[in-house]
Amino acid sequence: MGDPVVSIKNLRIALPRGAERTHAVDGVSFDLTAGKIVCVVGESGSGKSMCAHALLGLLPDTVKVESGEIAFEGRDLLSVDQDGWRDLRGRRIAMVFQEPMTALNPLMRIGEQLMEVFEAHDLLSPKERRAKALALVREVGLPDPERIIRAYPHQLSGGQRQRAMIAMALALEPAVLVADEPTTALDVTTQAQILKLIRNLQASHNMAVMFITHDFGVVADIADQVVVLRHGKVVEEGTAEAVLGRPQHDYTKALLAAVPSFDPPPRRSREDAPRALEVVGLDKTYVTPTGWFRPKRETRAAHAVNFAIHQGETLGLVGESGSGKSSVARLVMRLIEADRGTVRIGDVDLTALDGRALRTQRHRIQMIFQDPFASLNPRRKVGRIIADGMVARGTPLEAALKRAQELLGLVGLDAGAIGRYPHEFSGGQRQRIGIARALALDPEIIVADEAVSALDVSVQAQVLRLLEDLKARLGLSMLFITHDLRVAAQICDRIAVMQKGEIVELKPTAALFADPEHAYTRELLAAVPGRKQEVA
Amino acid sequence: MLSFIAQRVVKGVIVLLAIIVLNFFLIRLAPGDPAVVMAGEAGASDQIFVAQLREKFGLDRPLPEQLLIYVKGIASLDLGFSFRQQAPVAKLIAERLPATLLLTLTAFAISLGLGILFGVLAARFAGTFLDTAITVLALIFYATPLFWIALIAILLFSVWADWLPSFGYETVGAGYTGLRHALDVGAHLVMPAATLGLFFMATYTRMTRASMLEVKRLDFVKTALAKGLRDGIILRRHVLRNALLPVVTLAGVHAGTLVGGAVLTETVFAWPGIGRLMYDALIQRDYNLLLGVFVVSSAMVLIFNLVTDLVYRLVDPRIEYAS
Amino acid sequence: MRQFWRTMLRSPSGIIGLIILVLAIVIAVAGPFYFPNSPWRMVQRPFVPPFTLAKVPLGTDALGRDVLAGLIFGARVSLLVGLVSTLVALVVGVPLGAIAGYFGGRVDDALMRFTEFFQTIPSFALAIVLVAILQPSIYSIVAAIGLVSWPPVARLVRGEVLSLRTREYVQAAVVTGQSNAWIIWREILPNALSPVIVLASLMVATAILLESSLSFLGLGDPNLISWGYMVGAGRTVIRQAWWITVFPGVAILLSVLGLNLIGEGLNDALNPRLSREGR
Amino acid sequence: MLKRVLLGVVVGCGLSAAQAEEPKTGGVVNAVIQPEPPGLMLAMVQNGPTQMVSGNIFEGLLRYSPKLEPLPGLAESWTISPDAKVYTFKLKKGVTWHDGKPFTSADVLFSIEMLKQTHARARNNLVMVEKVEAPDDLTVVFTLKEPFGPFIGIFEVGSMPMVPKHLYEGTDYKTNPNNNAPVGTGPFMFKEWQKGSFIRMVKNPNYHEKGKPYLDEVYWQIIPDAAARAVAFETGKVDVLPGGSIENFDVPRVSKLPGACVTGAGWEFFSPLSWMWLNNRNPILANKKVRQAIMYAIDRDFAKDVIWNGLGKVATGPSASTIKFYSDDVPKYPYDPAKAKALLKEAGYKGEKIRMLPLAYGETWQRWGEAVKQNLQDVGMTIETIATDVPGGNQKIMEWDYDIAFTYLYQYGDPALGVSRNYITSAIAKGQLFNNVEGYSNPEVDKLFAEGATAPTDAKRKEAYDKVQKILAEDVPVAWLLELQFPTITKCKVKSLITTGIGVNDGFRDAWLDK
Repeated sequence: MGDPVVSIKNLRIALPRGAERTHAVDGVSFDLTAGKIVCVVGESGSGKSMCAHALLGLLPDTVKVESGEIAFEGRDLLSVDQDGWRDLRGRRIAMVFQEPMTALNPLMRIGEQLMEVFEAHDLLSPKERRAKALALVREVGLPDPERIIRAYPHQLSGGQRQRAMIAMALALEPAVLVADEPTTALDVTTQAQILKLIRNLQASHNMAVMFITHDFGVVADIADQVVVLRHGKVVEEGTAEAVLGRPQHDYTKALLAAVPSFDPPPRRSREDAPRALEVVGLDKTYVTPTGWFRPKRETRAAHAVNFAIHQGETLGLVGESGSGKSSVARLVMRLIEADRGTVRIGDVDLTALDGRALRTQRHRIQMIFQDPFASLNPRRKVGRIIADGMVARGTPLEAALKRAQELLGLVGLDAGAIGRYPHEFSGGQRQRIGIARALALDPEIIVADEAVSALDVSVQAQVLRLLEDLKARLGLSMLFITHDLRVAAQICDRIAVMQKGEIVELKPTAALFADPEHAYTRELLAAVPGRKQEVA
Repeated sequence: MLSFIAQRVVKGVIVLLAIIVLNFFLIRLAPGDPAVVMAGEAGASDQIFVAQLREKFGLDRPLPEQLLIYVKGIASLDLGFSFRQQAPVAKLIAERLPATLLLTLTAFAISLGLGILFGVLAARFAGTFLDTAITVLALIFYATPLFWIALIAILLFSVWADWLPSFGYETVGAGYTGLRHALDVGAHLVMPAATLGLFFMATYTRMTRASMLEVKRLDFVKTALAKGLRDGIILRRHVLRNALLPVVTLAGVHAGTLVGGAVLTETVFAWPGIGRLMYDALIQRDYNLLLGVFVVSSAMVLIFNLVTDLVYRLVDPRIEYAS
Repeated sequence: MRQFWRTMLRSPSGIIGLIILVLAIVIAVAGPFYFPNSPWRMVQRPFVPPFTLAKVPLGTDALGRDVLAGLIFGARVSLLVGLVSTLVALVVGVPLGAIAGYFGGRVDDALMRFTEFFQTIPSFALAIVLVAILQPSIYSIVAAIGLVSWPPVARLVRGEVLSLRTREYVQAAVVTGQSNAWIIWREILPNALSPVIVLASLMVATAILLESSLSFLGLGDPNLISWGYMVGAGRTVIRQAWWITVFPGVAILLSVLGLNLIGEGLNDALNPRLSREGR
Repeated sequence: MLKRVLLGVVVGCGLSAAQAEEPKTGGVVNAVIQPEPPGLMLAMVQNGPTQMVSGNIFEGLLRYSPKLEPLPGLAESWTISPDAKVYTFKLKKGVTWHDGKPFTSADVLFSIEMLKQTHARARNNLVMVEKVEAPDDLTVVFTLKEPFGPFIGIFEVGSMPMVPKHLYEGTDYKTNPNNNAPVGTGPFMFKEWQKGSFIRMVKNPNYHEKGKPYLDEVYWQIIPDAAARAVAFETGKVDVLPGGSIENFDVPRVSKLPGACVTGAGWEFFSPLSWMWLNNRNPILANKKVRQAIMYAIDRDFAKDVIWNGLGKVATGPSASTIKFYSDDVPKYPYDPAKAKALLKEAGYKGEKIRMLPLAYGETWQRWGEAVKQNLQDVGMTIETIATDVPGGNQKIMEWDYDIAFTYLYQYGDPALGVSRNYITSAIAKGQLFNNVEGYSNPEVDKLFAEGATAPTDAKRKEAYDKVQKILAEDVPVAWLLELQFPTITKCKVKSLITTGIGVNDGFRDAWLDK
């Protein structure tokens, strides 16, 4: 290993008064080396982003570096002034952000934003800048470079935008690339491509890369070195093999253990049980009017979707964003109206009902939502949130609140929680409240829409366990929607793969993983990060 | 784009028709009619006289028939006849519209230009004395009644200092031509335009400042910083352009309402615009004229809204020509 | 709630605004007890300059009426008109916006056309016409101001509802079998309230300005003294007796300023995300 | 030099022989006109501003001195038959319209016919006329049905303007293009009207009085705001503020400005008298005691001194002191709140609500309404002010939907023209704005007014009018307020502006500018 390009020593960054803890980063030290990727891993709030921002002098005004040192090419970055930073940024140290949509100026063409990098450092003539921009666009593998540099960000897909961001970061061949969760917002297949791109570019340009992520799968795919952060402190550091294969610290071990295994556990077939939910021929097309004299824009969210869920069974619905899986969940819930098709619960045709009749049947199928922050009304107390549905069905409030307390116990929360507001709970706790709300109406079927996607991996594991447990105890059936094949492998009896509004493959989980038939299924499976070197 | 404009125009026409119908009946709800007014002024008012006037004005016909006649006229771009002023409404409005447009557009340009400038300064130097000064001043202008500013301005600049003329559109009878005339009109324009513009300037200042500070926090500004761009460029190219989008929207709404909202300014400064024409027409129950002013100023609002939307679309590539 | 007050009281503009508003309210409510006489009463010779007679500390107007008494009684009218007309605008705008935003589609289309229609007519002109038609009185003024100022409320509420409608907790309410009315009332509106409150505080300010402009044009309620009326009545003698115009003018300025400051304070307190770096 | 002497001779022959100064020719005068007139065709539009501007473009057969004696106008002489039924006018020779066509008796006959259709007051004035004839081009003979004392007073330009027959005969009067560029015989010709800004008139070089007018041009500036008008005068942008152009509160200040001259003259013909209609149909106001109480309750001296800045005079009864047959021998009503209270008590008034309609003519009238309201409240009456604009107020009065309403009316020099119409029973009719709106009816009064109008001699007329004034003052059918005075403020360099009883309305004929 050569000399470090960047050397962080004993970095302490103070948070403003009133924050959860006094220091965002407390005594962090690690090195970046040319040609190596260092993954900084940690759950949300671990201080990993602060480290990244400190490396570019982009810390918010409210936080202060208290002590420590960041050495880069012999200079202490912490004492660099504004002009010094301006010179370094983009030219020597570059950064790629998490959200490629918001990280690009929506009002400027991609080309302009690319050429700006040269302009910032007074390099090249405008004509050369354009040629260079084209070359860069080509290098990051974007199709039709001439079109791309004239395009606005919103005209590109998420992956394309991230490639453009990477092109921007590479423009001046920086010594260091800081990538702050660059693939978190992307689909798995896209993520796989971007990871590969970063890996390749880093090798060909011999860059030092600091890669921030919370996903151990990604770490397994890309890291040379790993730094594990927790509450602003380094708990473990070492080569990728060492940390992933022989974790020393308990925290690292716990984190790794929480990553769902890619091997589906054996499951009993439930195909002979009666059907709890049956979906036949669901169609849904969104039509966006575009004006008088042009064709309407149509988006097919669901096309001839058929499936059935047997009692006690969990059916997984997997696919990438835009595949229509969430639309199907909402169609099944009658949150949106289908163009065609029926949804049957037991012997009731839900699609034929309306108004009051529909409302009286709704309790039979309940939903758990994705975002633990958005799924609870911030202005209602937890007790009321759980009890509201029962009250709507005619249960007296007293009784409903009593039941709410029981349910809170059932999902592992303190019964006293009924008097508190959602913001007093953590993400995982809120998700439990959401589950309690769903259970309050004694449903037969639960639809879980990305119910664990927003949670940190350790919490994710707990919630998944809870779901599995409740399902078994209450004899529920479940439609489980997820983009994460690892999660699906752990919880689903059968999996339906969706692409562009259609189910392309539906099989028992083990069979699907072992023998994917459809090309798209194979692509999905191949893209799952960390698959090649399955973590412990 | 053409389809977009066509669509908007058709919608605008429908809105205008609705405005005509509503106002037609609304105005006639007011007690008294032009005959009553003129009878009062003539100093004699037996029933024959009033009846004659009503017949002359067509007020003796049933309301729906009157409406029909009016709408038919509008269809052939005829805004009707002002019996009160004995002239076609279109002519009366055409005489006044340029003055109003001159006043409002100048006020608009001043307020937008200075408002954005001050807003940018305040945002650029957020937290400094300059920021505080601009913010406080903007707040005060925002809170001061317009007519009050006008009164004080006349006192200060016309009466005491004698720098600026206090009323009118030009020096009557001076017979200036060419540049002299333009300068003369300009001198007359200063106070009314400034008075009218102050409130809006304050609004734009506040809005630009707030919007800039908000945009400043967005990710793409961080990207720009990470590229090593100079602050000036970041401010101009990335922050300002994005921050101006809501200002453009608001300005579009204002530009239209300015036309009809200049009543006070035009009254205090004797500016011969349609705001005053409207007020006079109202006081005299000059139905056709009042309706005409409403139609024209509403049309202005629609036109300005359309222009704003077009500008917006020009500035913001994300918006397509959808309805 | 405590958090709200803490933020509100931490922002200097909010404090100043609150002080001004509370002062104005105290004056409006308690003032008449100290001035049992009608503000229309001619108590002294006309045009007594301010600070010369202890009995009429702010001087007298063209008819010898006490300017201070006028200010105090005017506070009632101005504040009342401001508050009630804002309430009218909210009563019209909030349900319209909520219904348009919640049901969407054709309902939304129709209601928004209706709103646009009101926004197309220049609002001050419409207010003038409405007051003239209904004949000036406190009721017609409140109605007119309310009627011309609801469209922004409707648009704001619609926008909020439109985004809240897709929130997961609203969908949760749907799937647990709640009725539409219940969902709008319990789940959506409480969460759409903050921006509406901020807007409302600014609307009160605008309404006070509007009332004063109408009064200035002679379209005020002749039985009630208001600040705008005082400025309008005093403007012809502004050269001889500046105080008749200046004091009520300052009163308008201060209360509008106060309300704006409160609006800013509220904005800081209710939308903390936006304001943190603002100063 | 010679020219000046000649001019002096001409002027000397004319009206102003007594004038010490010698008029100078040339110059431009800026006057204020408020509000902007709706039109300038005097035969079609008769509101105050129109009369003021167009009185210099059009002319009538006669003019009237400040004492309301007839003066030659387009008629250079006139005779009245002994039975007071035939009036013969000799028209001036060599008078031409602004377009060069001669003015003849045919124009007079046509004008009378046209005015009967378009000019309500002229029509009323001409009711007594049996026929009008033109024996030759320069003679016009009016024959009356019976003697009508005030007849000689109806020929002023505003009351009976002469209209060019050749331009109006056979046309639709209301859309005649000449309405927008009126053609008269007067000293000034209409030149240009920029709506909302100014009206410009220029010297008529062929005016029939040689040497006049002296001024080259007159601009009538349109400035809608009273304060702005005062500022305009102050900053020298206008030279003439006709009566009512600025608020009364501002009159003392503006009058004292250097170079400002003030006169109350020029309103004698109109003699505006203000009063409050008291709706006699209202059960409370039907009681004479209540009406008298109102008279005692109102502090009219305060109104005069404070609201009208000392201008005008407290009215004693239905006639202004400036018109013919005015009598001072009537019951008086000094400010006496105690007496008012006593009267109200006697009348059994218990605080029932009375609605009051002020006049929507600007600040002064608004203030006056406020002061009167306070006066009435002070004696225990409950008053609610009804706010409305001019048309709304007119409508309410026309429909008798009011209790108390302010007004002021011109008296046109003679009780038979401007006074009797407000009190006689035959003038009660719904749908009219003036005349007997209060609904007062007294056969005695009717009889006396009839006598006054038709009695052959002035002495007989005076006798009748003395009596009727006494009765009315006792009955208080309406509450008289003040004889109004609208001072005309000019720059002192504008000379001889007001020479007749109709003031600025035909004033620029004689005016000149001292440079």
